Amino acid sequence: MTGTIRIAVVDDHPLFREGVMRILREVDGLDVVGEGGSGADAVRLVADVGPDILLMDISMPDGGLETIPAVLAARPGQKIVMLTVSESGDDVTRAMRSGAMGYVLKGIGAKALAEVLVAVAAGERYVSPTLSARL
Amino acid sequence: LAQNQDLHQRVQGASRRATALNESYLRRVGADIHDGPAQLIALAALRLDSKAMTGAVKSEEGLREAQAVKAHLDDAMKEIRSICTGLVLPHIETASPEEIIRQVARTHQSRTGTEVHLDLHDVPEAISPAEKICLYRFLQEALTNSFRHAGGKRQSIAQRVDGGMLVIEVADGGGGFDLSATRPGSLGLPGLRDRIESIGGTFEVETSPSGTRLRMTLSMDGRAKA
Amino acid sequence: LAQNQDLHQRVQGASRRATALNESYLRRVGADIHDGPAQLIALAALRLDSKAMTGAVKSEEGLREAQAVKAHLDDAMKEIRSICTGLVLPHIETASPEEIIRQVARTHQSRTGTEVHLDLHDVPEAISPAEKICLYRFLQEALTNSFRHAGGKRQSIAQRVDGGMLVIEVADGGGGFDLSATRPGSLGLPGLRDRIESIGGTFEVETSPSGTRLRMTLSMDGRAKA
Ligand SMILES: Nc1ncnc2c1ncn2[C@@H]1O[C@H](COP(=O)(O)OP(=O)(O)OP(=O)(O)O)[C@@H](O)[C@H]1O
Ligand SMILES: Nc1ncnc2c1ncn2[C@@H]1O[C@H](COP(=O)(O)OP(=O)(O)OP(=O)(O)O)[C@@H](O)[C@H]1O
Ligand SMILES: [K+]
Ligand SMILES: [Mg+2]
Ligand SMILES: [Mg+2]
Ligand SMILES: [Mg+2]
Repeated sequence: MTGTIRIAVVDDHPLFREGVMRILREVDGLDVVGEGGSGADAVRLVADVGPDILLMDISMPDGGLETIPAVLAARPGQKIVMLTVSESGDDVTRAMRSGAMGYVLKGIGAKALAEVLVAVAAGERYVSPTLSARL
Repeated sequence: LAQNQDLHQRVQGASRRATALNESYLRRVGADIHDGPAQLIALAALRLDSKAMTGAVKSEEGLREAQAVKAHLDDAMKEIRSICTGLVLPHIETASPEEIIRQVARTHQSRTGTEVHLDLHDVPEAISPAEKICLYRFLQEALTNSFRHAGGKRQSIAQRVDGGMLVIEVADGGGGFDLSATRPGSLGLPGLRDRIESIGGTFEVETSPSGTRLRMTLSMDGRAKA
Repeated sequence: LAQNQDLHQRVQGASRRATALNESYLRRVGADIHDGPAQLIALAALRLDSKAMTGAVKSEEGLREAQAVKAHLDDAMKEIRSICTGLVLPHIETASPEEIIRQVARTHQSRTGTEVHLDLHDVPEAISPAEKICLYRFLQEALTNSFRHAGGKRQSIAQRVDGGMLVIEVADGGGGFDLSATRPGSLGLPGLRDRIESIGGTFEVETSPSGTRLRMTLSMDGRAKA
């Protein structure tokens, strides 16, 4: 791995977002370069700071799924990982078809999340194991 | 006759309104759980595994204990997800009846690891939003019953148009049950009957030792067929 | 006339059944949350605090982290409790109307830190279980509204018997609201009206810039007074 993986975190739950940023900053090789609480924030962030990975909630203002195309339009090739409570097969399918690189269920531990982000930064796709059967 | 129709409409109106309020209320409960406890548990699970935490735990026993705590939180999240799934309707506003049928069948299959056979004919393109919700809840409850009470044996959904009526059936090849002796406190079948009749449909249960079939019928008056 | 009564009864029957199913369903959701995720979270919180865990954490930072995780779980439990409280009725089967009124007022006071003035006259000893549930939900929603939308100002519950009717009012001294322009998606007042009318009662709202008063009236036909 060359250099630090720069991550932007977008989630409308402030406490959860805060926690994600804290644990990611602890990990060697990861850094948090921006945060937001809505789809509009996400679009602005990718244009302004160009993170390696956008880590984004689904259930938030403007809707995470609806925001994927807007983000990719603003910054083609942007790597996006969804971090959500929703285990709906339709949400997974829609996220991956719209161009997300990863789909992770909330409840994941810090270590596993860091591993997913490193893998995605290296170009892999990732879907939580319990969900991949539904694709 | 006019008075009779009026009666009919008022009975349906009252019941439909109660059903709609119910549905909105459940949606709100689902959202409350999602926005509140679910986020906090997810946060706890995340931090439990953080470097600050695991790096500071110095004994084997301590690490095992932390893993056990994490496992409880995983289970709690799973249960919360499944409660919310039961409560909150997916977005079916723009889905056609056929899409709704296929979606419910798919979800049931992947959740239970069982098969659902489909036999769909002349599925109408458009039904009203109230009918969609009713269809969804009918399929969901009927399949859940087939899985819980009939071991998921030979589950099927059949759809056809018959004499101007839209007919949807969910059947299984389980052992059936005694209609006159259902468990007190069960809500599934009574709830379905109320729900379906409140939008002017009919609900029938056929059950025998060779299986159970639930039938919902809606009038197709002046509706376009696919 | 006979036909009219029949109509009236069928409308009420349909609506009451829907309301009762609703109430049972909510009770079950509450129980599911309580028996499932809540127990697991409580267990996780407990083990996080156990000797095996805390004894194994060797740094200040690690201990702080463990405490933070514990605090998230405690908050999750609090939220789950408050969601369940809203869903599940307490045991009011054996309570008299007066006890129900006092209980709801007490809970509201301690939860919000506001005052509820009581003015109770001739409270009947016995009302039906359906009426008790209705009374409880009426008081709960009315007080919640007074707290949320009227700052809890001059909250009161009044009860009297008037011309063979049992009359219960919840009032506040807030700024009132425009009845014709309530927020879409609000369920409280429409739900109450449905619920009360489904058991044959009446529901009225009086609101002005000097306050709001909700009134529920039930017939006392042939009921014993206290
Ligand atoms: N497909 C079926 N095969 C066999 N028995 C069934 C089937 N469907 C229902 N039953 C029986 O009828 C009873 C009532 O069904 P109902 O759906 O109303 O309640 P339930 O499934 O037990 O609980 P719930 O309220 O969660 O739906 C069940 O308890 C079961 O004994
Ligand atoms: N006591 C009150 N004082 C001032 N405004 C009120 C009062 N009660 C209700 N309102 C207004 O009427 C609206 C509708 O009330 P209602 O109880 O139906 O919905 P809600 O309280 O907003 O939400 P919920 O569905 O959770 O009850 C409120 O949003 C509020 O604007
Ligand atoms: K770092
Ligand atoms: Mg969110
Ligand atoms: Mg059932
Ligand atoms: Mg309200």
